[in-house]
Amino acid sequence: GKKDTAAKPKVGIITNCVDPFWDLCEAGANKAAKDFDVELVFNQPKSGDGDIQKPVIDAWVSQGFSGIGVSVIKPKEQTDDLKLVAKKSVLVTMDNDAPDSGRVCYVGVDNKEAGRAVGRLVKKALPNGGTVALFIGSVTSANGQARPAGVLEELATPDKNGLAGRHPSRPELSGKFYGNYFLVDGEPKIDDMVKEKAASNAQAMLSRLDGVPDVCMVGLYAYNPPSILEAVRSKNLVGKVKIVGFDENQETLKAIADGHIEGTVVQDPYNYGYKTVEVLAAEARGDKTKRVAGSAPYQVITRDGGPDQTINSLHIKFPKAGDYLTAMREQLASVKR
Amino acid sequence: MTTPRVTAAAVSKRFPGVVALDRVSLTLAPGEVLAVVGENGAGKSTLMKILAGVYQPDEGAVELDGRPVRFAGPAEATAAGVVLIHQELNLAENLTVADNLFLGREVTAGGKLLVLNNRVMTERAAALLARVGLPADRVTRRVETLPPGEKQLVEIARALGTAVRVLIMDEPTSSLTQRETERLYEVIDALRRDGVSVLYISHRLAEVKRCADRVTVLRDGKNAGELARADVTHDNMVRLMVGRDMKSFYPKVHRSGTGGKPVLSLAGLRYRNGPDTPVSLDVRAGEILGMAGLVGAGRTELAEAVFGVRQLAAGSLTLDGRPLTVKSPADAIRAGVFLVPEDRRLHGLVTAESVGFNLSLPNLDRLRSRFGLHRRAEAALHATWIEKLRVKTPSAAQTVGLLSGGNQQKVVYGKWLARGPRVLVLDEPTRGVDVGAKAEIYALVDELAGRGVAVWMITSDMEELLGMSDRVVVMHEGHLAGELAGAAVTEEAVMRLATGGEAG
Amino acid sequence: MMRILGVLGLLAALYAGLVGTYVDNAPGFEPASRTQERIQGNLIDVASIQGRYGVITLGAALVIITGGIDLSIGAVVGFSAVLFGVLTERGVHPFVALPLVVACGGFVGWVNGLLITRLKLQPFLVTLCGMFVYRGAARLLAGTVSRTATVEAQPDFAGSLQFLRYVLVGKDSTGELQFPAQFVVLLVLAAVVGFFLHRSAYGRYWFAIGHNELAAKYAGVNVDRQRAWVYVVCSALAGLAGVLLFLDSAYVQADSGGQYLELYAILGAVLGGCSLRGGEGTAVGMVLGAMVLPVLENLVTIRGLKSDLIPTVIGLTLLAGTILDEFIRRRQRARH
Amino acid sequence: MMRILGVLGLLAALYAGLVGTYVDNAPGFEPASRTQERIQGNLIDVASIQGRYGVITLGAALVIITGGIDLSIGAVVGFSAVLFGVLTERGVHPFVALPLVVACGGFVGWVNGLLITRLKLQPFLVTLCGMFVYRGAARLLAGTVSRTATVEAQPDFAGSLQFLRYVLVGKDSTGELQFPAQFVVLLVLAAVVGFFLHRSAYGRYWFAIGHNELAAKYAGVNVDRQRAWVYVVCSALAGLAGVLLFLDSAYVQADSGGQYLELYAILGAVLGGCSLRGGEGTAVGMVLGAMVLPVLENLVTIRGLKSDLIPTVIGLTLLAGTILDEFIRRRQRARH
Ligand SMILES: Nc1ncnc2c1ncn2[C@@H]1O[C@H](COP(=O)(O)OP(=O)(O)OP(=O)(O)O)[C@@H](O)[C@H]1O
Ligand SMILES: Nc1ncnc2c1ncn2[C@@H]1O[C@H](COP(=O)(O)OP(=O)(O)OP(=O)(O)O)[C@@H](O)[C@H]1O
Ligand SMILES: O[C@@H]1[C@@H](O)[C@H](O)OC[C@H]1O
Ligand SMILES: [Mg+2]
Ligand SMILES: [Mg+2]
Repeated sequence: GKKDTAAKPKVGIITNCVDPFWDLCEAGANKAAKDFDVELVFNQPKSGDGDIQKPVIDAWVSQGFSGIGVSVIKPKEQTDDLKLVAKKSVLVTMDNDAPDSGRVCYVGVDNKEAGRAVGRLVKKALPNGGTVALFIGSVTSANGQARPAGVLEELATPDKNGLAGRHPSRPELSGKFYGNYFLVDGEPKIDDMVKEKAASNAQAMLSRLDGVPDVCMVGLYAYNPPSILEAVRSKNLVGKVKIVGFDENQETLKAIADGHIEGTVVQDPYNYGYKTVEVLAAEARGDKTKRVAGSAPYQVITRDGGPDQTINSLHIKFPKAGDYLTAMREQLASVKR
Repeated sequence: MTTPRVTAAAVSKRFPGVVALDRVSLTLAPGEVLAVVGENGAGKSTLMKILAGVYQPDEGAVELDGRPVRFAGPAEATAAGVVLIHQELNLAENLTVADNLFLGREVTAGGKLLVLNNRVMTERAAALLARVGLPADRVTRRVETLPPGEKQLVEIARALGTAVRVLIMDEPTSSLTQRETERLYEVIDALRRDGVSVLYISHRLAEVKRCADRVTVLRDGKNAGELARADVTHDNMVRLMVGRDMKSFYPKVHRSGTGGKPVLSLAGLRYRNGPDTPVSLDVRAGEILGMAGLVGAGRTELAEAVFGVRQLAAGSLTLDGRPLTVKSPADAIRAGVFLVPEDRRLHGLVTAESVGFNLSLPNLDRLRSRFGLHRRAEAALHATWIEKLRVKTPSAAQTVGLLSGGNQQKVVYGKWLARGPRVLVLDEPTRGVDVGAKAEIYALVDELAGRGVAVWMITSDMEELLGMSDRVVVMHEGHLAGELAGAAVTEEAVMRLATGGEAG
Repeated sequence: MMRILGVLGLLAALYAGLVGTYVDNAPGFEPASRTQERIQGNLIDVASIQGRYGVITLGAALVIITGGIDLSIGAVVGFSAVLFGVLTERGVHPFVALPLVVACGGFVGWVNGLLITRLKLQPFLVTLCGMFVYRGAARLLAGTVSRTATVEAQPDFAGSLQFLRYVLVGKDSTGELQFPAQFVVLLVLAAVVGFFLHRSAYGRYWFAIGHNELAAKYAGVNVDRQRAWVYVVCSALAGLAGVLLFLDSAYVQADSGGQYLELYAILGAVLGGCSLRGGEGTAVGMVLGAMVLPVLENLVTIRGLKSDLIPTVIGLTLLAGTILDEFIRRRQRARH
Repeated sequence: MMRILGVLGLLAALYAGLVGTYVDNAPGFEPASRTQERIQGNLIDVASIQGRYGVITLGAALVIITGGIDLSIGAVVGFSAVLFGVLTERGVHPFVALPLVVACGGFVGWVNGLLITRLKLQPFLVTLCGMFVYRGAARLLAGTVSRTATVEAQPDFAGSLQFLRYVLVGKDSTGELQFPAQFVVLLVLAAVVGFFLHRSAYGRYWFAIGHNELAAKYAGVNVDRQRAWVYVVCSALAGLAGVLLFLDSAYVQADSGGQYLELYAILGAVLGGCSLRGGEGTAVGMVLGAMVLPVLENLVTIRGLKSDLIPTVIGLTLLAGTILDEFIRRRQRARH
């Protein structure tokens, strides 16, 4: 029999992978679904075939979902497909944008900008320059390209912007210079999102850099900073090797509070979820006022925090790791898994 | 004199640790049936495989119609008209009989696509099957659903379907009963008339006498002699094969012959997916109960049911007067009921493992020690049974699959004798076993029976049945057609019962 | 025959579930014709994916029939998609690149086949190494490829690419899926495979090799050559599937394009009645087997299952299907 | 014996390459003792990973010896790690949780075994479904788990967790890797497995089943029970490996913990001399086989290979090793 579900619009959110990051987002989205009275389906697809998202989105469209939120993986390439979605439903991009897709708005940070913030943390950790290693899951997705690019842009100086060379004190290491910083191997070390590989990558890097002073290891996907820290611990180098991270992994935040990681740049995924559903719910009822403009501000987390700043015309907060962790747990607890 | 069809001149073949053939020669005239006999491991199969291109000789030469040939593989030999029917079945059992008959030489519409012409093949298949006495309805059956004897006939029909000029049959009758064997003789006679040369290997010397124009004997990989048609007698063959005379082929030394109390009793037994007719019979202490029947009469299946391979559907088993529950071979073995299976490579042996491994396998529970297995006791077990059964093997570590058929069979006996049977079920007990080893096995079985072991011997070999049995039961289409004892056990009586006639 | 009943039952149940979900969830005000339209649209989407799965399933199944296995399928799909992208981006005309990529797939299969038949290496191992090698090769070629990148670099190719896309994938120039062309491709290929498997001598060879290699050899079948050929076909089909993936997708990433597809292909083949012991399988079964996973995945999506639940539900359903299949077979066997 | 020579050669080459890299790259001013120290530190890192791989390789190898296959290993590792985390977080003492998780692994194996032996389903299929199911089960239990989360929830357990961590993983309370305890665990388990495989009746049964299941049955071996047991052992070892993973890692993510490990375990078993046709394998070979991939991965990482090159190099090296192995075996066979 047919149900009279006309009253409750259906909306869907699809992410780009499975991750605790997205659990936070799901928590926010669920909250908003309750607040704004919509039926929500939240899908964290397992990565695999090129188009992991499309079949799900198509199915939702065919079911008449009134709005769909997508964490875009490859903006330019996905634009055409997303245009079709935007024609049949309301599209909001989040976490990664596809500006020309016909989406009503984008909820998320600018990954390049956020990468620059990471670069500034590196500079803070090694004010006089040093050796840097980048770790990331993949460099094929948009965020996987934007983040390292941001970091290196921030470190670079006009004369030393990717200048190939050998490590000053360890000539067997080749790499590239960005300002006063030497990037080992000249590229981020990739782990293909296999967490155990992330750990062994970090461990092997430490083994190669054994004895090198002023090292900073940078983890750009959520699981990278904890993996790096674990490796650093296993070599008894905590404090000696600096770590800078990305995203609000609980382990990362705890380690920052303990002073083992310098800091991380976070995106507030809870709000991604909340805001996206809020917009979709409003749109379903013809309300266009909830749309957001521009990209959201990232936040920079360190042990001691700091006053707000305006950077590149974004209002950036600098919370303390402990406070942020507490807030985050409350968000997670607000929704039972 | 005409050119011989086939000549093998001083052919040698060595395997790691074994000289299988040592300068063996042989000639075969057009239209001649030459039997090759010899003990297990004498090198018969190896020689045949060389003739048929499966192996290449290390030394020596092979000629076909006077021209030297060296086949790179069986396909080349077949193309030249030399076809080998292997000792072990080699069928693609997942395909139909027709598919197998034409495998590798399908009738196609021509061209590269090899589109099958099934109509023609079906017709020809039926004709081929008719030649070996198989009904036409077998054409579309999957081979795996056929009993072993029929599979063997399919192999033969397959060979007949080629443009064969030299047909080599390596123990073609080992799983055939007398009726099918007779049929095969007719086929051979027809081939002979058509000028086809036949090489025929058999351990059933009566058969050799029946159909060979000439006999060549191999011993230990060497030529041991040749017998012209007139000289082909049992004793002559045996003397050349084993190098001495052999008396008392079917011993009844240890048995009283009357049989004691029933040891194993089947009462109204039926098994799952078996015939509807229940079977009741007793196997008595100290006797050899022979069981006869045609191919597919259901003897093997009945034995498997008793051994726990097939689930019982009705009736009961009794061992020494006590009810016996058998759900798996392990249960049967625990009770002392052992089976020497019909197909030793499939059911009897782990052929890839060693002689010792196989001898130990059912006896491991007795070789257990606190630290794993009793190595010394195990070695002693191997030594004992290799010696007692005179298994021809370099050592207990030799891979069983590399032994000759007869020696493999002895290993199967060894693993059960080492355990001490209460009831020994023998399904085709001397299949592929040479005369010498047969005699040894018969003596062994006689001795066992003499010690009170109940022996149930299923056999398609009429000589063996008549020679060894104290009592004979005959199966026909799944039920017991009758029982014969004493003087009533004659070839005619057995055949009459086996084919559905009344006991005389 | 009976091997097909189980998978048919499973498919029937899944499709019934799918249609049922639509009907149950249809808003009260919606006319039945609209619901039907939506169901149809969804089924076309599913068929499209089934088509591509089916193409690789055919190849995997042939390999399985001869008693082999190919774990490199997914990597070859990814590699081929990337290769097609790179070639066209660098100016090779799509109509030339397509056969080239398929041939390249065939070459990969030939290497697999040689290693397996000549050096007598274990197929599992060879193709597992292949999985690393071809995945790596794709990465060396490019990070990502896409139609947009190709068209940007070679504006002339836009038309031909769109033509291929329409013919092989069924998408019009806006990217809208008009008809499940990939399923049509599958049906055509399945007919060809079915012809060779069931109507030509080659099929007999493959079945015989799978069940008893020695018997085939003694019957004069050139076992090595036949086995190598089957690997060639399998990888060539994976190559074609790579092109389909490229044409269908917004983009293909070298590090993950086609991931897991070997497992899905093997799964499809086995569900469709191939035995991993070799010697069993039918073309119809392969198509049906390949249809299962996409419709199952679609069903769980349509029902709005929590993503954490999805793997479990999929695993259990497949298992249930397998058990059902086994029971049907036993029934049938007992009856005979 | 000869089966081991190939993998030994491969390992020797890899280790030589590793040491060579360090020596070549040692800065001029560095004393030799320092270089040696660094090499040693790296070898310990590698051994630690080898240990965990080895544990699952043992299980995979036993299954392979009996002619089966287990694709669910990686999912069971992930599931077990998550289960251990969830249990301890909720107040189950680590000393209790450890055997519980291992038992749970064993139970999973028992289910696999039952489905395979009783319902006569194909192991590939059953364990592939299992891969979905157990991965999903982990996700349903929790998103992530970690020692820190457990200790936060159960401060009392800190000491016992640290004890386990030291004994099983070799990390002290600061997290420093003191010795490759996981490798020690592997050696102990390999000794046990080796005892059962080569010195007890069970091993004989497993080999017999792997070579010829029917012959084993006709010799009175309870084939079903033995096969089921082997699956139990395999999954129980995967359970243990899950606990090791938990203790060794910063945190474990339910969706991906242990990913691909089934392939690596099978690879290790096969490199170590197991044949996927069943009936072949040695405990020493399993350990050696499991050592290959970690040292190879370490070597390419240490040499600073471009990430895009790594999969290709790994695949080709493994292939080369396999070919080497095959040649050695042929030589040996010809010599006899
Ligand atoms: N592939 C092989 N590898 C090693 N040894 C072999 C091989 N094939 C045969 N042999 C050995 O060569 C010898 C001759 O074997 P062959 O099979 O020719 O004997 P046969 O006369 O056919 O015996 P049977 O009557 O038992 O069939 C035997 O000792 C056998 O063990
Ligand atoms: N006339 C027949 N045609 C086809 N199949 C038959 C026929 N008779 C019996 N069978 C099959 O053979 C099986 C019984 O064979 P079984 O092996 O038990 O007989 P057997 O008396 O031991 O004969 P064999 O000499 O072949 O071993 C039955 O399951 C049946 O399927
Ligand atoms: O896109 C997400 C990214 O922003 C975050 O860093 O990690 C999880 C990803 O899915
Ligand atoms: Mg022979
Ligand atoms: Mg029989």
